[in-house]
Amino acid sequence: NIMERKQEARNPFYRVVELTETTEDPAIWGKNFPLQYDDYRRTVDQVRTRYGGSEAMPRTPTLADPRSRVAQSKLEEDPRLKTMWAGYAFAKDFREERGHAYMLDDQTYTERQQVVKQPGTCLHCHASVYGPYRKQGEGDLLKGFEKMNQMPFAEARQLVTHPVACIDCHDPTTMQLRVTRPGFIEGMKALKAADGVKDYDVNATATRQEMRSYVCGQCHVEYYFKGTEKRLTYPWHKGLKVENILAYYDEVKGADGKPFKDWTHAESAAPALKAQHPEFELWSQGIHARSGVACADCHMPYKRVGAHKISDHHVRSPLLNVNRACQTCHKWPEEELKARVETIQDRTHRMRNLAMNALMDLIKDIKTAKTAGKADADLAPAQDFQRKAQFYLDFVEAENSTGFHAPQEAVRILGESIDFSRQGQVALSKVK
Amino acid sequence: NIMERKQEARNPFYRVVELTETTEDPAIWGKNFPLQYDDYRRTVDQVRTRYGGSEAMPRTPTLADPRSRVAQSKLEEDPRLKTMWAGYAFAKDFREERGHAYMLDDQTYTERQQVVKQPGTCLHCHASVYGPYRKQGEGDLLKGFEKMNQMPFAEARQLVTHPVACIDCHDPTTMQLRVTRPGFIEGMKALKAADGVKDYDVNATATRQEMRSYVCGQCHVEYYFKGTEKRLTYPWHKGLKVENILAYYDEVKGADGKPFKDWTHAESAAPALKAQHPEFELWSQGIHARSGVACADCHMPYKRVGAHKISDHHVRSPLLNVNRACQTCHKWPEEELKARVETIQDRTHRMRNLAMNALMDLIKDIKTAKTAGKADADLAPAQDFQRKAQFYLDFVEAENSTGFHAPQEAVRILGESIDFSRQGQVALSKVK
Amino acid sequence: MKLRMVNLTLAALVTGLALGVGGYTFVYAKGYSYLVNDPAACANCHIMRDQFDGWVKSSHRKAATCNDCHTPPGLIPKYATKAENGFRHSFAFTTGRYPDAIHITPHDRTVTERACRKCHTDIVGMIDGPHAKAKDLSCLRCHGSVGHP
Ligand code: HEC
Ligand code: HEC
Ligand code: HEC
Ligand code: HEC
Ligand code: HEC
Ligand code: HEC
Ligand code: HEC
Ligand code: HEC
Ligand code: HEC
Ligand code: HEC
Ligand code: HEC
Ligand code: HEC
Ligand code: HEC
Ligand code: HEC
Ligand SMILES: [Ca+2]
Ligand SMILES: [Ca+2]
Repeated sequence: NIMERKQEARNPFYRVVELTETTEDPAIWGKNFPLQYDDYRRTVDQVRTRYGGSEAMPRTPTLADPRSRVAQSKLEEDPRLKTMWAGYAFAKDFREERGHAYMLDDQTYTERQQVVKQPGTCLHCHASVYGPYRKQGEGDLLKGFEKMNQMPFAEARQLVTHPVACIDCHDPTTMQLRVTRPGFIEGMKALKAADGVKDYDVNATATRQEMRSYVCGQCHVEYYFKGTEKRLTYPWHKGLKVENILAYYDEVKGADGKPFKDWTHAESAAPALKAQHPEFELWSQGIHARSGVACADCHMPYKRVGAHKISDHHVRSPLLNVNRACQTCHKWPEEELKARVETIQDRTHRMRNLAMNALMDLIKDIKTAKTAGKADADLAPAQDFQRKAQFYLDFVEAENSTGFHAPQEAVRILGESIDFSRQGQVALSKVK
Repeated sequence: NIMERKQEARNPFYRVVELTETTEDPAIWGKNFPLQYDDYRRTVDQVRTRYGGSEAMPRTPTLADPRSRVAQSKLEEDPRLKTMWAGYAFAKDFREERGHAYMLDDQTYTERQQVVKQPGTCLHCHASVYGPYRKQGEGDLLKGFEKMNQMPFAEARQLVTHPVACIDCHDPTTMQLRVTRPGFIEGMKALKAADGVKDYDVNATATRQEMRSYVCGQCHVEYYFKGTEKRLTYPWHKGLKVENILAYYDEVKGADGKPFKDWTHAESAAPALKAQHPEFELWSQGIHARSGVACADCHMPYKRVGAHKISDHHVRSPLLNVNRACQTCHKWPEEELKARVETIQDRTHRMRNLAMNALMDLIKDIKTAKTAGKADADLAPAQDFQRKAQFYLDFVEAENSTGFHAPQEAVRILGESIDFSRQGQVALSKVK
Repeated sequence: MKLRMVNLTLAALVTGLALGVGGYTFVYAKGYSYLVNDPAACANCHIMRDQFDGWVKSSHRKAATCNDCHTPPGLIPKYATKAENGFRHSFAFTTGRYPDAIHITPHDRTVTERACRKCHTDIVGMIDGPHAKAKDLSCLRCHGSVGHP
């Protein structure tokens, strides 16, 4: 038995099949790397933590939506979200995110799809698009990306088969990590350009350790669809902090020549923005990023399987895996580590609630003023405060670590959100 | 030289003189412990860090105030402080704190003394009072404390000679740490009682590691003078968090039967509170306290002198001593560690400024409403918001680590302060 | 390269002896501890005490001595490193000119990293193996405290 293990160890991987740039199906990759594949498939598990993980809610499958389990609805947990997003698809359906296995289905069947016609761009982060992009672009990734962005979602949806797969993060011949997503490649180029670095090429330049975060940053980021080509764009041209991103949106103009907006708020007519899962951005402001700790260190920690030491491809909440995710670096007991995370999260959650209350008050006041027939020009300052307040609040709300990725920064952002909301109310009160 | 060190190491202390409960003068203790004494005397040094340390400002000595150097004035650095404290002695003179060597002089000569008649209580934290308390109490520490509290400051001042001295932290025969301050002894008793622990006796119960913080917690804490006896009281009866302390002040009544207040704000008539150096309280909410890291670990780190390893009695900003203060636990380069602290402090300082602006706006609005002749009852809610907002803000402003002792908590408190100030404005705007 | 280092360190050692500073320490303070394999020998210098105490309680107590992690394999490099460190540390020890919180030098860090990789070849193969061209992941980033906390 030991003999066998030593054998295994020396030659840990058997190249059973040849993997190429056209091998999309993870099951085939799994023939060479069965341990990683087994874990990869376990992302179907649903376990809840205090603020993360996810809960499996049974539902009756329909023709339109064949899912028999979904994650809990965040809108039901906190109906104030509906007011924040009034008039936008998110007010219709917004759920706790769950494992990678569900990404394609959850996107296809979310009720948000029934409210708005979405472009093919969406698939960039919910499917294994590397193959399809190359195919559509006849070997040119970027061309395929541009082409699929402009298709209607339903059409583009036909071209993809798998949720994120091995090929999206790995080079099939060397197994090295790589970035396959144009959104991230261009986003990093813009970010580095702001720092004076020209023509940054992430795949050529990034270190292995950086790559252990960048492969996640391909999707776990704030984004918008630029122009009529619906080009997926990461708004990092001025930096990764919330104020840099807002400044960017204020600067780029929408079709109406005014600062870019995602939608017009249904109750207040404010030119609103929606923030989405800025995990990469918030993490970059935290002490772990500063200490060189990558996403994969916590979400895909090493584990022993027999004589093998592999990266846990069961990507999930580290709180379900504290021993491997945290305890190599932090020698505190598991319960203590959990309590530390929860202390941080409780504080963030408290502030998020205060910021949410402040925003509700502002929206109500604008609505009242509007009903009372105040002039648009008089409402404008308050509406701009709402835009800011809710983008800041959403930046933490939509970020999925409940503040853990950068505890002080998260609460700083929420504090500023409160200031914006309340200042909006004050501005309005000074209108005669 | 090595010979000497091996010798030293074997017999570290020479008992040159006998130390007893009546040996007050640190110079005498210094005969037995010259290394500690040498460092102790270096607390006269004044070096500035970005937010801490202190700067030596020359001044012309006068008869009334013979100091030839003082620390920089915080009121001049930020005149908004004068508005926050309008009508209170702090608006007259408030300076950056400096080394222990100055504590007695700075208290004696602060211009705050010219504005208000202070009680002897003040000396509890600015002088070596252990001897004087016992003397006045004829051997009974508590009696002496009670007696000196009720004297006028000038009278009590005659009874003390030294700033904090060896005897205030050490047992003269065993050199063990001990708490000599009734304020802390009673404060801890109240705090533990809230947790269901009866008759907690800090000197009998605390561990050595706890003592390495408690000796500092004797003075670096929020306090008030209770009742006509001017009994020094640490407001920990409901816990150490800012909301617990505010709840305590709201509950205890002043002479007028209303919630306790330090003074009535000169511009707004709000029943205001002043927070003072809650280092111990804020630290207790941070990750370092949670990890068992004591004040002395950072502010009196071990240092080598020859073969001896001694505690650095030159108590000061750890940023002036990063190698010993931080690098035992954190293997980052010195510049990186400083940058980490400053990132935390910059964020705190930014939020402090936003909170300060919000408070200024509220005070102005209340003033305007008062001038406009609004009824007292209409002003009351806004005044209560001011009380809260400014206590929260001051809790971080008066705390001397600029947020470092508990980064997320500090910013959380400031965020809530902003909410209070702005809500006060809104409340006022709804008054017809 | 390696030979040059040996020469340099030997030269330094000789100079040190000539000055009588390092040499004195080397004998009296048991600087020759560097030349033996017993961890207790390292602890002859009291400033090595913390590491020694930590090592005694560590997972590696039964697996590796100080030298296993802190000197490169092979006789010549091993003694070159020992001589170099021995001289530098003796000198530092005697003059007292070293920081209170001691830090491993960048060079010695790579020596240690290589030591991990040597004993744990199997695992290294799994961690670095399939990533043919990728740079190494630093073991110490996650396991910095295995020898002594
Ligand atoms: C130091 C460890 C650490 C690092 C590094 C880290 N995370 Fe996390 N992450 C956590 C913790 C802890 C949570 C909270 C989990 C919970 O609440 O159950 C979390 C939550 C999440 C969640 C939500 C998970 C859930 O269960 O709902 C996502 C998504 C996520 N992180 C992505 C990332 C990405 C992307 C990166 C890198 C840009 C990253 N994380 C870096 C520790 C880390
Ligand atoms: C830049 C990458 C990216 C793009 C583009 C993107 N998503 Fe997502 N999506 C994510 C990530 C990461 C998550 C998981 C984190 C979360 O839910 O906050 C997610 C989660 C979801 C979920 C599950 C949670 C929920 O919100 O109910 C749905 C549904 C979803 N996306 C739909 C869409 C739709 C529809 C589009 C196109 C309009 C889209 N996504 C475009 C990255 C993206
Ligand atoms: C191709 C896009 C993409 C990439 C690349 C990606 N993710 Fe995700 N991730 C998603 C989407 C979409 C979801 C939400 C799926 C859903 O709710 O249906 C998600 C969900 C998660 C969750 C939530 C699991 C839960 O139980 O709540 C975690 C944690 C996570 N991702 C971490 C990572 C990490 C770490 C990496 C990199 C190693 C990574 N992701 C790479 C798109 C991506
Ligand atoms: C990103 C963090 C990380 C890095 C880098 C890392 N390891 Fe590990 N290592 C771990 C974790 C986590 C475990 C525990 C796995 C488990 O218990 O399932 C582990 C386990 C081990 C084990 C013990 C396996 C057993 O028998 O239980 C050894 C030996 C080891 N690592 C050696 C190394 C070496 C050598 C390197 C450098 C080449 C290295 N590690 C790099 C995180 C890391
Ligand atoms: C979301 C990104 C992502 C996906 C999808 C992904 N991996 Fe990985 N994989 C990683 C990361 C991150 C590492 C760690 C690489 C490193 O340390 O440089 C890794 C490492 C590996 C390794 C090297 C050994 C180890 O375990 O560390 C193998 C083999 C591997 N993955 C196989 C697969 C297979 C097979 C699939 C599909 C079933 C897959 N991966 C899907 C991110 C991913
Ligand atoms: C690869 C190493 C590594 C891993 C893995 C890691 N951490 Fe950390 N953690 C650090 C470093 C480095 C710091 C910064 C403090 C320092 O320098 O010691 C830190 C700081 C912290 C802090 C204090 C920061 C604060 O804001 O209060 C907490 C709490 C923490 N980590 C929890 C966790 C948890 C929980 C996990 C697992 C989900 C985890 N860490 C995983 C290295 C790591
Ligand atoms: C983990 C290290 C650490 C611990 C523990 C710690 N402090 Fe500090 N303290 C700092 C740092 C860093 C600063 C910021 C110094 C600066 O800005 O120059 C600071 C600032 C201070 C200051 C202001 C110093 C100045 O230079 O103006 C005081 C007073 C103080 N701390 C007292 C305490 C007390 C009392 C405790 C225990 C209740 C404590 N500290 C615990 C690190 C620590
Ligand atoms: C509970 C302990 C305590 C009491 C009682 C106390 N002080 Fe202090 N005092 C401190 C500490 C600790 C500092 C240093 C921290 C700071 O300045 O925030 C300080 C600093 C000062 C300073 C220098 C900084 C400044 O504010 O200009 C003056 C002056 C001062 N105190 C005056 C007084 C006076 C007058 C009284 C009585 C009304 C008094 N103190 C009562 C603990 C106390
Ligand atoms: C008897 C009361 C008392 C005790 C006990 C005490 N302090 Fe102080 N501390 C003060 C006062 C008062 C000042 C301000 C002196 C001034 O500004 O004149 C001060 C100032 C400081 C400063 C600021 C130095 C600077 O350069 O700005 C630090 C740091 C500090 N104390 C830390 C500590 C630590 C750590 C302990 C415990 C080991 C401690 N103190 C114990 C009363 C005390
Ligand atoms: C503000 C509190 C404070 C004052 C004042 C103070 N000490 Fe200390 N002293 C400490 C602390 C904290 C320690 C560490 C004790 C421990 O770890 O148990 C210490 C330790 C010592 C030790 C033990 C050896 C060492 O250095 O760790 C000696 C001896 C000592 N002090 C002498 C003195 C002398 C002499 C004076 C007066 C000149 C003095 N102390 C004033 C707080 C103080
Ligand atoms: C006796 C040990 C010890 C000392 C001394 C110490 N720390 Fe820490 N520090 C810790 C621990 C433990 C953590 C929590 C993270 C962990 O568990 O690794 C931490 C966390 C931190 C963090 C991350 C927390 C955050 O809020 O981002 C920073 C930054 C930090 N320390 C800086 C410092 C600085 C600067 C000093 C010196 C003034 C210092 N530390 C002194 C043990 C220490
Ligand atoms: C002659 C006294 C002495 C002996 C014996 C001693 N050391 Fe040291 N050691 C020192 C001193 C002094 C330093 C600090 C040098 C500095 O930081 O400049 C040090 C630093 C170190 C360092 C960190 C700095 C570096 O150069 O990387 C390592 C590693 C180390 N010693 C290992 C050992 C080992 C292994 C042994 C036993 C084989 C040992 N030491 C025996 C005095 C000694
Ligand atoms: C299993 C490997 C291992 C063993 C055995 C080991 N060390 Fe180390 N040592 C390390 C590593 C790794 C570091 C670097 C720690 C870091 O940078 O975080 C280190 C650092 C040091 C340092 C510098 C201090 C520091 O934290 O940077 C000294 C001194 C030292 N070791 C002495 C010793 C002595 C003496 C022994 C035997 C009693 C010993 N070591 C045994 C791995 C080991
Ligand atoms: C002389 C050979 C040798 C050297 C050098 C060595 N190890 Fe080990 N290591 C072992 C052996 C043997 C074990 C198994 C010990 C056991 O199970 O008790 C082990 C166990 C481990 C473990 C699992 C136990 C734990 O503490 O988590 C880790 C991780 C590890 N080594 C990492 C390292 C790293 C990192 C280094 C370099 C700093 C290193 N080793 C240097 C022989 C060595
Ligand atoms: Ca989730
Ligand atoms: Ca100061």
